[in-house]
Amino acid sequence: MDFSTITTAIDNLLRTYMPEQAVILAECLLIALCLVLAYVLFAIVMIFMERKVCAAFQCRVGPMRVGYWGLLQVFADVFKMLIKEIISIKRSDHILYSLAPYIVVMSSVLTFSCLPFARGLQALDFNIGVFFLMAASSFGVLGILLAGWSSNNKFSMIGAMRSGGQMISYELSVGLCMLTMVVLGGTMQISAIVESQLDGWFIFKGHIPACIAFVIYLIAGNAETNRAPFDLPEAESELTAGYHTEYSGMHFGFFYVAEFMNVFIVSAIASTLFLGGWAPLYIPGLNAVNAVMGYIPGIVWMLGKTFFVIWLLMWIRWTFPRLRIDQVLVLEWQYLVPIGLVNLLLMTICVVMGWTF
Amino acid sequence: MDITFIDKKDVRTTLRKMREGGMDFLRELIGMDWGEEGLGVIYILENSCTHEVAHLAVRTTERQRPALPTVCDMWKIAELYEREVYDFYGIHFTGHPDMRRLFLRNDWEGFPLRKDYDASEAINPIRLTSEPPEDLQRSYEIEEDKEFAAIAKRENFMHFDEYVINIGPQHPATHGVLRFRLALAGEEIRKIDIHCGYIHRGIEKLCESKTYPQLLAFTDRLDYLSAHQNRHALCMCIEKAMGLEITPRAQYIRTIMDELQRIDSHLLMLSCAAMDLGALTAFIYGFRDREKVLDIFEEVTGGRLIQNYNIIGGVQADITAGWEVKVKDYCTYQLDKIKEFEDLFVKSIITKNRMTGVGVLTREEAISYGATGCTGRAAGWACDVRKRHPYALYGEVDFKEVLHTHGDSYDRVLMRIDEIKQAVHIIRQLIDNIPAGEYKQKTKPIIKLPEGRFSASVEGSRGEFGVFIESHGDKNPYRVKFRPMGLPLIASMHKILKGCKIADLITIGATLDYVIPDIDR
Amino acid sequence: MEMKKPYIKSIPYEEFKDNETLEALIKELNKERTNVVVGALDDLINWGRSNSLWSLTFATSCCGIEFMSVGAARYDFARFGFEVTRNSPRQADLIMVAGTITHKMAPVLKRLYDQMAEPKYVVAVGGCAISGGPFKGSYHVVNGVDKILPVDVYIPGCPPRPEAILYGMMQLQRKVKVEKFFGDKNRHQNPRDVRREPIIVTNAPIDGCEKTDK
Amino acid sequence: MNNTYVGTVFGAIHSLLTGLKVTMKEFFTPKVTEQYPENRSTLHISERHRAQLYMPTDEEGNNRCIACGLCQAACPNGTISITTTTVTDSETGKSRKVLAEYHYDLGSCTFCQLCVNACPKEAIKFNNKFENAVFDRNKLMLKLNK
Repeated sequence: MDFSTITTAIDNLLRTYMPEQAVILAECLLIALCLVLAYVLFAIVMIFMERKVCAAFQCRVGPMRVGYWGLLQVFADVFKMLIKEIISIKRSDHILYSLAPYIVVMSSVLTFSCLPFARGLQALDFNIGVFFLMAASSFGVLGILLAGWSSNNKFSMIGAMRSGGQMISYELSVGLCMLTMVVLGGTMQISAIVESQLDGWFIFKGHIPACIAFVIYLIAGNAETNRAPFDLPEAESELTAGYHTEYSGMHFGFFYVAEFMNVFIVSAIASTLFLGGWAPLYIPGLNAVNAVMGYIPGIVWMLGKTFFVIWLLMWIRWTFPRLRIDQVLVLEWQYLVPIGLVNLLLMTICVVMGWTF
Repeated sequence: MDITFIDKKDVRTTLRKMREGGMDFLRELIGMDWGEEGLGVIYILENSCTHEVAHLAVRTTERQRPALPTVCDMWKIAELYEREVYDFYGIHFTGHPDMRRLFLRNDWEGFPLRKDYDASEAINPIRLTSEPPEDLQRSYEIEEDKEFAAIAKRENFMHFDEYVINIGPQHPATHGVLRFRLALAGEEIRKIDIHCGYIHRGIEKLCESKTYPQLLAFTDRLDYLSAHQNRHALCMCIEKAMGLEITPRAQYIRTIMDELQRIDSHLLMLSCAAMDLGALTAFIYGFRDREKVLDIFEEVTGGRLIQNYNIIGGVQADITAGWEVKVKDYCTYQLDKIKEFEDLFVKSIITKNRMTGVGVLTREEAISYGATGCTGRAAGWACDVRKRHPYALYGEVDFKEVLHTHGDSYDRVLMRIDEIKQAVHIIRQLIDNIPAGEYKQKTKPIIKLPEGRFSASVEGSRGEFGVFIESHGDKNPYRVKFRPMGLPLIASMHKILKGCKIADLITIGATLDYVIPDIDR
Repeated sequence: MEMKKPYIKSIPYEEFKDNETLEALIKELNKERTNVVVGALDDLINWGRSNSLWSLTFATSCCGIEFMSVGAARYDFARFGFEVTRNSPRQADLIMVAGTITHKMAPVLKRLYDQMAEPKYVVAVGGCAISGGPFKGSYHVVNGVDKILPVDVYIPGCPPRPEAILYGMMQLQRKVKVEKFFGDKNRHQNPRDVRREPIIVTNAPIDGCEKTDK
Repeated sequence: MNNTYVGTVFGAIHSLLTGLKVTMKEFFTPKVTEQYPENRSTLHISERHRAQLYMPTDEEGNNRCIACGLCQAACPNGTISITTTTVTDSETGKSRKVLAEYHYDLGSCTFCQLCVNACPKEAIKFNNKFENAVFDRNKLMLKLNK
């Protein structure tokens, strides 16, 4: 099913009633509204999933008492956080202090808007999509640095500095892995990347180098989102709450939500680049199976794959202890970057020699 | 226990001679207020190889500004012990580099463990203002031709241009309410200043006004993870003084309980170490297994954490029917689960990297700091009280005193796992052979100890726990002193933290495994 | 007017302890009639608040270990939605005073409480926090945190077992459920519209300043 | 092998996979959580657990306390205080002390059992009713005799 038919229909409908400029304005607002709603919805699902999955790994049951099977738990948290007092701090940089959480959220919403949920169901899609995605996701670190700097708190400061060092380093590995897949796909346009996976996902097409890139991407993506075992910027046992120590109420809520959504985004990108996005499973030769797979809508494929990757990340998160800052950097610069570079070379050779499926 | 009194002038020469003669472990340094006879200090020394013990004491009649020579250059641990004595008794140790209070606030009036201390609220009310920052280290010397202490040197500890942060007192990784002040250079620790006393409850002073049975409740709350062992030590000390022999059945139950408590404590230590390193799942697994021990405790003693089980002359209640089976089942279960824990956390490459070579304490340093328990044994010092001075049934059962050699954080974690296995081994030897008989001896309703000084020590979960009682023949003790297991561990942090990173502070703190209420008392 | 009784799953209202104090509180808060919309909004907010009580990890001694047990697998306070324990007082909703509070700790506790954002609650766990417990007569122990902070729920025990702590948390939920968000009827500890002191991570060292020795 | 670059990478991956295996196994095992308060009716709490002091009474509601005051003396922190009245026995003419009020502060009790041990008549006992949390400090000051 192609969602562009629906969007075109809406567009045509609006155009019959409104002038050109108003249509663009209305559509922008409509899209923004949809994006924000989807963003919030996924955040709530993510938080609930995290709590339940974490509980399952820890032989607990997780939220149970608020709503059936604890389903309403996150809504309760949201209501509470909305009316929680927002504290402002003396001798802090007030503008930056209030701005920081919005920057973090903005960065993650912007990245979110690049995600292809189904054919035609993508807000931003242009020829350098992957490049834009990386650029948008990397200015989130700015928000974290600002939060740490403006809070007038030494723990926040250390947390922010750690986060700066870590996120900027791992940006490199994420970039290399994406580049590897761009080499395989031959395009930077996200929709085109997905289209070219209709006859086989990249992880199968690119076999060994793609698998290596996938693993490196998962590790680096985890580090990008500041989650265990790379949660040093907010290392609970070391820096109390890291860069958001001073934030309360919804300001803290923004950091909290952005953290979860970044995980969603990282997973969604992983499923787009490696696991075929909304492309159904395609096995050459088995036409009957392929036909059945083709009946499942693309959005189900996309979300299914994304949540599978999220679950993988959660599995990792709830298993390992945290690394130390120097080890984090050693892992990146001595292992991931060299391996990533060699892998990129390998992929290029494979593509040039035609050793892909 | 016989004490040799030495003259104030000879303290340093006598002690130095003993130190050179092999008495390298300063077990305790006890401040005393003998009223008319003056203030003083009792030293309990031990030879770390032959386990020979010596008791020495020194006193001064000066009360206004009493001064005694320091021994902190001979035994490193004396530095904190002497600060403690200064805090409680106001004895200035001449030559000590840093005579600040250790437990109480800087602006505290008076010295609480002196017999003439006035505890009225008017003098020391509950202050809700922050403690005035005290950065000045003072060193004292004897004034010429006088007996008084006078300031010789002042030095600022932290300087204005340093990046100083506080860790604690309310901080998730300090395992309670310890406070570190750190001077940092980036992530690296340059200077460390440890503040104790946030949970100083004045137990030793309280003890002086209680009867002997009433003392028992306090030991449980010192190191609540060695509740049984602590209470065992106190009961042993009182029983020794009374000349009371407890029944074999009670001995068996006590020994089994001590070992179960050790498993409980080590499990908690392992899980908390995992939590501090960010492995929350391992923490939960450890706690899941620990609940089984608590169930076993609760069934017999009625308490999970604080059991109130040992009493003077035996134990509070007999074991219940079928309890042995539960204990045996648990032993099998635990050996299985500890393997899972090892797979998940201990053998993980991340844990290894975080811990290996971090916080190294050598054998000599461990002895000098008096860091007993798993910390000492991880450094290769055979310091197990159960082997050194066997008590209860430890002389009869077969178990190995596990030793490691590196003395780093990783060895300290491995020590815990080995000790859990040894504890299971001990329990399995005893559990089937609990002899029939009385579980407690009848005691008089009012217990009075004969005049004298008594001491007993046990191997607690994190080191040697000692009890010292001076009795003047009343139903209340004249002075009770508990040897904290954690204070030496804290003291050794001064040494091992320098040059580490903040994250290492957490690792070291977790693996040293101190319990703050035990340090602060 | 029929009194609105807070409902807690699995325990009937009548079986709860100390309903008298709660009913007195409800009467006090409901002196003026409120309109239906505001009442419904209040219910919604209270439902949110009471089911999302994030506690500050604050423990000084034994009770703290039992509090950790509550968080672990067997008792699992995640079931109630309490599992998000925050280490920063800014993000916490309640402070569980678990353990003895000494003279040296008292100002720290008070400062922590002041740093918390509204609405905030205090639970005194165990004998020490309620009354000084075993250390009542000591020179260095505060005999009950209610001397420093307004306590909402007292959980007796030494230490209270994990179920007792959960029961105390449910009591707190009941108290939260009867509160009024609109109309400014609730007590406010925090001063309004005032910028707050940062969480001081350290006092800067003071050079050359010297106290004279007594 | 173990010290080479590749060896380190594979050694690390092996140890991490072992860890992942453990958590994966746990993901599918039944959970150990006991759901209090849903399980209130089936909850097992050790008979010996001490949660509250009480005075057992016989069918007529009489307790066995003889107001000797031993428990009060044994208590380490003044949790128990008893008041007595003197009554004169109508038959023998002797006067004896009887219990007027037995005050017990649940909020400061340390559950050390010294009072129970001291009691010559077994008039006081601990029970395991742990649901004692209240809103008002005064509600913890209990009067044990009826």
